[in-house]
Amino acid sequence: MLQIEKLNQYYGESHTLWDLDLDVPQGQCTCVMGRNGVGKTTLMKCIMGEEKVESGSIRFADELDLIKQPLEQRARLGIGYVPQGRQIFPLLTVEENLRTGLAARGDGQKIIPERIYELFPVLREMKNRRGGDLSGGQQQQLAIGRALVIEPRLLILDEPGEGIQPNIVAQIGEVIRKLIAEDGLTVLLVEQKLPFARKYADRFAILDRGRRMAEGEIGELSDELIKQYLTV
Amino acid sequence: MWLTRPLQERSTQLFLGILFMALLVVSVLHVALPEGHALHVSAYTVTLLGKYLCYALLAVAVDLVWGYLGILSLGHGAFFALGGYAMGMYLMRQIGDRGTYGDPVLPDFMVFLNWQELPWYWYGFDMAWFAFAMVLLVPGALALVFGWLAFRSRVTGVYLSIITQALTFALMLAFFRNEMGFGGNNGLTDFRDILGFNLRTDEVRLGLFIATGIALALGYLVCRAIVTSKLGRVSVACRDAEARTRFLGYRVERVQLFVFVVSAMLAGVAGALYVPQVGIINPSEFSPLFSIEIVVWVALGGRATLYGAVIGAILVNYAKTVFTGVMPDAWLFALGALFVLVTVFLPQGIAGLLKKRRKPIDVGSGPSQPATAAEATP
Amino acid sequence: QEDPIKVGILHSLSGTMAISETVLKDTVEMLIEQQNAEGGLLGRELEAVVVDPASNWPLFAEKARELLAQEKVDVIFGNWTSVSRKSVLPVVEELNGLLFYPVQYEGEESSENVFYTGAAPNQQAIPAVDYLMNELGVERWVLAGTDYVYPRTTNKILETYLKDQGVAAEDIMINYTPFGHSDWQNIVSDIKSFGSAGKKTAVVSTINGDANVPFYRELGNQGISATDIPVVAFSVGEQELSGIDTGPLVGHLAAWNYFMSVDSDANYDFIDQWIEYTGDEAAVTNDPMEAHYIGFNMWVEAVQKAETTEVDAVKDAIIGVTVPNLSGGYATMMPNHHITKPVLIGEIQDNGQFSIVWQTPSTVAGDAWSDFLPGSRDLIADWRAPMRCGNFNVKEGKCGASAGEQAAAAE
Amino acid sequence: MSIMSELANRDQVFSFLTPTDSPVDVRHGPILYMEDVNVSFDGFKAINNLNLTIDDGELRCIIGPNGAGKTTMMDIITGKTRPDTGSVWFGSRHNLLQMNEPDIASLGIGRKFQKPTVFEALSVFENLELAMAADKRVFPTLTATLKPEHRERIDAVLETIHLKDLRDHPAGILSHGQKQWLEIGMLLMQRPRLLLVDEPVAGMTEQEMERTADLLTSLAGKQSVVVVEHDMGFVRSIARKVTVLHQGSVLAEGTMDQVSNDPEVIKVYLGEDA
Amino acid sequence: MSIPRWLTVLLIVLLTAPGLATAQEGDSAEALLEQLAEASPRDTETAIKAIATSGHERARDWMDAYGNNRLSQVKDTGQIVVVLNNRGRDWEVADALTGENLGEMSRRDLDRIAVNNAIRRQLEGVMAMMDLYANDVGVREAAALDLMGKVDGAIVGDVTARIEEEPDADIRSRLELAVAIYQIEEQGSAEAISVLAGSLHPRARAALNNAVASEDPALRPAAEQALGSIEQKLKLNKTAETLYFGLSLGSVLVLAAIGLAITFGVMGVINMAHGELIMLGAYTTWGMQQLLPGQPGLALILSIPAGFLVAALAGIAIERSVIQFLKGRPLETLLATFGISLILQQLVRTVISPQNRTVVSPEWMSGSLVINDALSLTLNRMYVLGFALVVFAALMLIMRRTRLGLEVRAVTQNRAMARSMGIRATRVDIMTFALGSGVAGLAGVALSQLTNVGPNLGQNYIIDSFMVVVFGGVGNLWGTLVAGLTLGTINQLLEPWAGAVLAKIIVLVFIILFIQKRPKGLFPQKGRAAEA
Ligand SMILES: Nc1ncnc2c1ncn2[C@@H]1O[C@H](COP(=O)(O)OP(=O)(O)OP(=O)(O)O)[C@@H](O)[C@H]1O
Ligand SMILES: Nc1ncnc2c1ncn2[C@@H]1O[C@H](COP(=O)(O)OP(=O)(O)OP(=O)(O)O)[C@@H](O)[C@H]1O
Ligand SMILES: [Mg+2]
Ligand SMILES: [Mg+2]
Repeated sequence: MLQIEKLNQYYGESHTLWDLDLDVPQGQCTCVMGRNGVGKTTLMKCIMGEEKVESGSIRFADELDLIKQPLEQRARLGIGYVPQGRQIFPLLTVEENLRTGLAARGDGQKIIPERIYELFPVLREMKNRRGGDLSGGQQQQLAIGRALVIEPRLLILDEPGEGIQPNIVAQIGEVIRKLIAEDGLTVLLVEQKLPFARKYADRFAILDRGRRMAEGEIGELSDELIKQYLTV
Repeated sequence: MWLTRPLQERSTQLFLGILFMALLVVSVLHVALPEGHALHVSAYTVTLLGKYLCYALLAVAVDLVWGYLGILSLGHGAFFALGGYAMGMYLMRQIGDRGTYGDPVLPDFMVFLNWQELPWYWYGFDMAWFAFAMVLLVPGALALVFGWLAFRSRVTGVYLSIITQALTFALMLAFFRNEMGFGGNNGLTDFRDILGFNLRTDEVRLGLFIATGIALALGYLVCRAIVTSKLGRVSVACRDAEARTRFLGYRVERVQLFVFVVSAMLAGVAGALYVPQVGIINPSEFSPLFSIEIVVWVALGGRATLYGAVIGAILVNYAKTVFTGVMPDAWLFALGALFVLVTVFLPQGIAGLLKKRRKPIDVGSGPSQPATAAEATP
Repeated sequence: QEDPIKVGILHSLSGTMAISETVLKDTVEMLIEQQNAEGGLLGRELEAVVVDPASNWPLFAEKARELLAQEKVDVIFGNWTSVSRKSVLPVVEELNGLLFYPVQYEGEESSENVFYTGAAPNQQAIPAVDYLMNELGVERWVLAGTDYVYPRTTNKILETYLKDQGVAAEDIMINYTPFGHSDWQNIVSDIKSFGSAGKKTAVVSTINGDANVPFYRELGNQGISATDIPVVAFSVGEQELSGIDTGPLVGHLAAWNYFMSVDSDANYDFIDQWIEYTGDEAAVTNDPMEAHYIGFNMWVEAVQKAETTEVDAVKDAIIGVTVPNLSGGYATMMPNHHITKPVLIGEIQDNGQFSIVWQTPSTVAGDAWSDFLPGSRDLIADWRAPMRCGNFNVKEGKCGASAGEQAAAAE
Repeated sequence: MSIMSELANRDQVFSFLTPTDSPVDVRHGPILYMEDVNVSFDGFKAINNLNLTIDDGELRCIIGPNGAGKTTMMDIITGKTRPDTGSVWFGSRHNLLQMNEPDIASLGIGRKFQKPTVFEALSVFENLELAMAADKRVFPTLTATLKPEHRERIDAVLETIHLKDLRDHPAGILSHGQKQWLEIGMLLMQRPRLLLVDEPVAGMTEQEMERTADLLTSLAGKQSVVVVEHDMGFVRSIARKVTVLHQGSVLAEGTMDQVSNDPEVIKVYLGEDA
Repeated sequence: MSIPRWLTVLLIVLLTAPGLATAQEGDSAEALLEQLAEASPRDTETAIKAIATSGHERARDWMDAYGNNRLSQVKDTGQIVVVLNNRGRDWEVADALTGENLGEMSRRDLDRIAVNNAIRRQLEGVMAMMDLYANDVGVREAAALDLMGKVDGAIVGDVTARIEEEPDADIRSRLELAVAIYQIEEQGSAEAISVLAGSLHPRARAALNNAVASEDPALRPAAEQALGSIEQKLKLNKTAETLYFGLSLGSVLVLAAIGLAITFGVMGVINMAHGELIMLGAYTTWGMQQLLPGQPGLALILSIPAGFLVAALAGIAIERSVIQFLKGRPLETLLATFGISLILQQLVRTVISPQNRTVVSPEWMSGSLVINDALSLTLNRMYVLGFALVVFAALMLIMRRTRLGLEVRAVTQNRAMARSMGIRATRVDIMTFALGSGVAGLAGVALSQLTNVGPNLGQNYIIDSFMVVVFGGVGNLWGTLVAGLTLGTINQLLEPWAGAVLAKIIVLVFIILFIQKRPKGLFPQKGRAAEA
């Protein structure tokens, strides 16, 4: 679904991603792991087009080179993004936040798919509240819901469990699996929490200082790797 | 001593060095060379430079509150003008009985409009020390009261900008009123002496120019001392995340008030030095558009750098002088284009050109980054 | 070829005053062009030095200094507002320049270096009031003005004058508005009710510049016509009217010393030249332009008389110089540096012109010091030797301090 | 504000060296005491008759579903939000409801925000410097100088939070996790009597979590700590007493085991398989 | 119009006039005009009446031409001509006697036959008298109104006679009033006072005032009483009037600010060129009127879409050329747009002219809606008020009901995220800025009917606009509406007792103090995000 080759990225002078390769197969959940500040979020931003890429290619659905696509287009191609830090629109109501996703759908749908509310009932409850007033966890749910509104083919989740109560975290995991199973969704997940990753991801990739150090089926995630790349 | 601390900085040394060199060169070229010599600096130029330096000081004052405290004051012209009026009143009283009507106490415009006696607020302005104190105190007091009201109620952002604008606008209308006793639209003019020296001599002009240079140096030093102190960092913190700063235990409103008052006083000094050099003070200095223009100088020079403000003020005003002479019909095009081009192509102003491109991200534009204070909560 | 004679032009080309002042710049340039076509002056070319003080008062002083000290011009034609003149005054006096000031003003000034070719209050306001009183039988007066020195002074003078004429205090209403005032609803409504007291009422307007359009519009819309309550304005001329839909204004009055509609050959010639110069068939002329026309010709004549452009010589030579004005008569430079002018009252017509309904039988000499202000009643100005004083107090028999000093400085 | 008073105050400039001397009176029991607090936003009751006491030196974990009112509770304590009714006391002497944020902060209540908030334009070092306990009035701040011992302290904290390399970089460029650490660092610099820590380990790896846990436990005893966190592993590793909030009031309170076996808590918060 | 009837009436009128003898002397039309041309001010009255009674078919035309200053005499030949077009140096004239078009004639060769206010008054009186016999009720009513205070001994008889014949009750009572005024003022009739009681017409009040002042014991008490009741009514009307003034000033503020409420309030661009966009709208109106001479109304209506378009296009140009490069640097937009405003102003000065331009008000916008004699609402302001409300409603709809409204808010709140959601931020920016600018253009179209159309137009409104937007609460369109109307009303309420200058100052101080109370304006953005 998504193939990244030799990706290099700079923040000004500082080289953040180095010749990075990553393969996200269709219909699976790939989990990107790594310590703080290794460049996970940066990688996601590169895929979404929020950060400029120096060199390399990002191919989506086998043919398209995403780098050439304008930022807005990527959502329209079917990439949903749940960024780190939630990034909801603070002064829009919950419903309006969700409605922003409708723009990217090709089908001219005008109302929020009922499914979103079923997944996150709290969003229905708080439909008319400003997004910024929600509690942190509620915002996180909103962010996920919003990404699902566009009915993406690829869903990018940057630490989705952060700040969410345990039962809902589990629920999110279930949702991911369900979407993968039912809709053939592809998921690219950034997660630090091992149990969650182990439980819901199919594959993993480990980053360190902007380089991909390991990749494989989730079962292959060994303690050795963890010790080497995920502990301080 | 905290005031002298910036003297150890290279940038401050450089700035002061250049400033004093410039003062020296101009003075020497003015005094030593005969008129007509190619390098002679005429009295006209000296006064012109003096005016630029006043504006530079004003710009530094604005940069202090805007660049470091994040208060976009659209009313600094008011403090400038008040300082100017304080000075103007002193100069007016210095005229004594040499006015057209020969009244020993009342300035001409009062005789003219049948005032019987000097209004109480004119008392004391015949004494230099009093007037000079007022130059600092009047703008300072206004800033204190106004700032106290505004900061205490946590008025921020554009709301603060607009009420500063309302302030200067209201003052402008008030000073336009002839009943106010400040000469209405005509303002105060026809000055003669300052501290007993004849204002209309080249020596005094040079003296004023040098005094302005020194004031600028001192003002710069004070601002520099503030911004390099811990208080300066607190100011930046207030600018970027006011609420967060409070949670660290800083009384944001007092920090703001202090810096604002200092800035207002500097603006007052600038105004006071401006008036004897240009020879008139009138309510148009209160005009909101003038205050906006000051901000434009600062932005053009480079915000949050202080020296950028100086460069911006001098450059814009120099450009104005040149353009109004060279292309009187089209100078506004040139000036407007200058503003547009600098903003688009030099995001950090002219100072941005000078700064080494060391820091990878833009640190001087705190509040403009979306993800700062606005989401201090969940 | 000798160096050209430099003529400085100090009129705002941008900012709020550009509306009024740009045409004056063009006028002087046109006059210079004509003079050059006639062979220049003293055999030398005239050269215009134009600067833009941008409606900024300190900038006026700076630019004046630039003209005198840097450009070394021989004469300056410039300024419109009083404050700009006040700003420039110390500079011209210090650097001993010559300034021709073409606009009607509040008086109370006479500088050795300034020649006031516009009207003093006694050349505009008082005759206008006389007309209203005598010809239209006006008994109740609204003095409406913009809040600055010219209207203040003029109204002060008028108030004294009217009271001297036996008008009761309650029959005078004075009203001031800020510059550029655009919402006249309340004031017009007040005028309307003030005018319904039964006595013939008129408005004497010293409203300045842009504020006039909304004022007249409001008058029209609230149904005040010139036959009910006429407005006589001192700052509304052809130039201003060219920006107004004059339909509803027909019949309102203005007092000037010149109207474009003046029926004289000199005037028609001047209009022809002006239209040719601007290339605009619809271009209009107005009173300050005539003032520059007179001032320029007086200066030329004085230079020729003195055979030099040297300031002191010209200053002496120009007093008494008489040149034709555009209304078929002559203007003479008086010793107080003001000139003689006829006073004309015109009614606004639908074509943006004035039809002259009244005029003084002869010209009136400008008064530097008003007879109706207590402080200046006893002052006169006379710049001829040996008096050379701008504010001679006839009662005390001595010259005011400032002028004495100036005279001393000039030596 | 004259020079005189500035001079007169000089002796207080460095009073930060003794922050524990802050006049908080804990002789009569708890350091924080909240009673019958109610807050509503546009009719929505976010805090509903909340009663909570924190003892001096205690480390308390607070958990609860999203939107239970945990952050709002901290907002109330720190003066950011004014409750509609109720009382909040710090020690037995200070009524927090009558104070504003800086007063409360200088009393010795420090806070880490749920969403990390640092001064983006300032360097990491400067962020810590500003947080450092000191006389925070205007003139002392203006004249303050950084003594070597302060530098050392800051460096020590930098070490603790692993940001030594980024010492002079603007905080704006830090990654999310790094900002979390910086906030913790700022809290350490403040040396408050009471630390309010909102979701400290969000976005941290397991190992970092452990370190954070160590850090917090080491503080307990000297300082009181209130931690809000959703990561049960983390909570379990530090928890002595846990309070569960739900819909603005206390649902359960007790040891971790008691709480996590409470069926009600499982239902609204933990989920069946936790 | 039944000519013989009014002619007889006029003849009767003129029999009482002193100038009858002279009128009969020169009966030829030429002589009549000659008489007018030569008449000294004192004799013009006679000359006019002579013309009026001459029965000449062109008499009415002459009087019209005379009143409008269009009657001239050729200097050389003494021929009397009617000036058809009096603009420029050469005037198109027609022979007054024959109506034959004589082509253009230099102004130099013409001698104007002077008219002044006094003469015009007489003309009006005579013409009003004629109009009283018109068939059209409107004309008669206007004539009756015109006669108020103009009835004199010469015509009082006819007016009284006319009252009997007049079918319309309103007109009848007007004429009665006019006669009563005459009776009070000229004859000291106390009975007539009762007719005036309750009338709000200024002339009636003037008559009563004079009666009070006359100290005539027969008149005074009655007059005082009548006046008292009138004053009472007047006060009420005065309040209503002031309120209207306030709303109308408020609507101007709203109009000027509403575009800014979009570009600044919603998009966050500190648009200092907003005033100049208003100016462009005003100049578009002027341009339209130049394109469609003689049809000011049509031109004005067409200016509404045109003004919107011109300003919107200018807005797009500004957005594309400058503002798009300043994303995330809102404060810098201040600097750039300040530069743009300077350029636009000077552009107008050089390309068009530094002078103000004339924008004509169409017939239907001039004058006022008369509620009663003391209260009339000026039409142009009424239209502007209505227009402001319509524009506001339309904007509200766009921002609430269309995607654009949602998307622009999303984009301004978090641009990167909005784009990640597939919102075409660039397009949204362009459209929003165009919308805001276009609305500014609409404001310009409206303002052209109230004030100067000149290069400084924008400058006069920019400060007020920012005040209104901020006072209302940035980002809230309702706030802008309420703020504009409130500030306008406060200003007008203060003005009568504080004066225009002080009222403005007080309003500014009020804004400053109000912001202390509500630091986020009238309708603040609420919630956690806005508080921080
Ligand atoms: N705008 C920026 N400018 C410069 N450097 C940046 C910027 N944003 C991030 N960085 C740096 O790039 C590196 C990678 O950051 P990134 O946010 O991708 O980390 P991460 O892997 O997502 O970490 P975390 O787990 O903490 O979220 C960090 O060292 C950070 O300091
Ligand atoms: N200003 C506000 N306006 C309206 N509702 C608000 C406001 N502030 C908080 N709320 C609501 O109050 C409730 C409590 O919010 P709070 O942030 O305290 O929850 P929390 O316990 O911290 O949740 P989380 O664990 O998700 O951070 C939430 O439902 C939130 O939507
Ligand atoms: Mg990250
Ligand atoms: Mg929370």
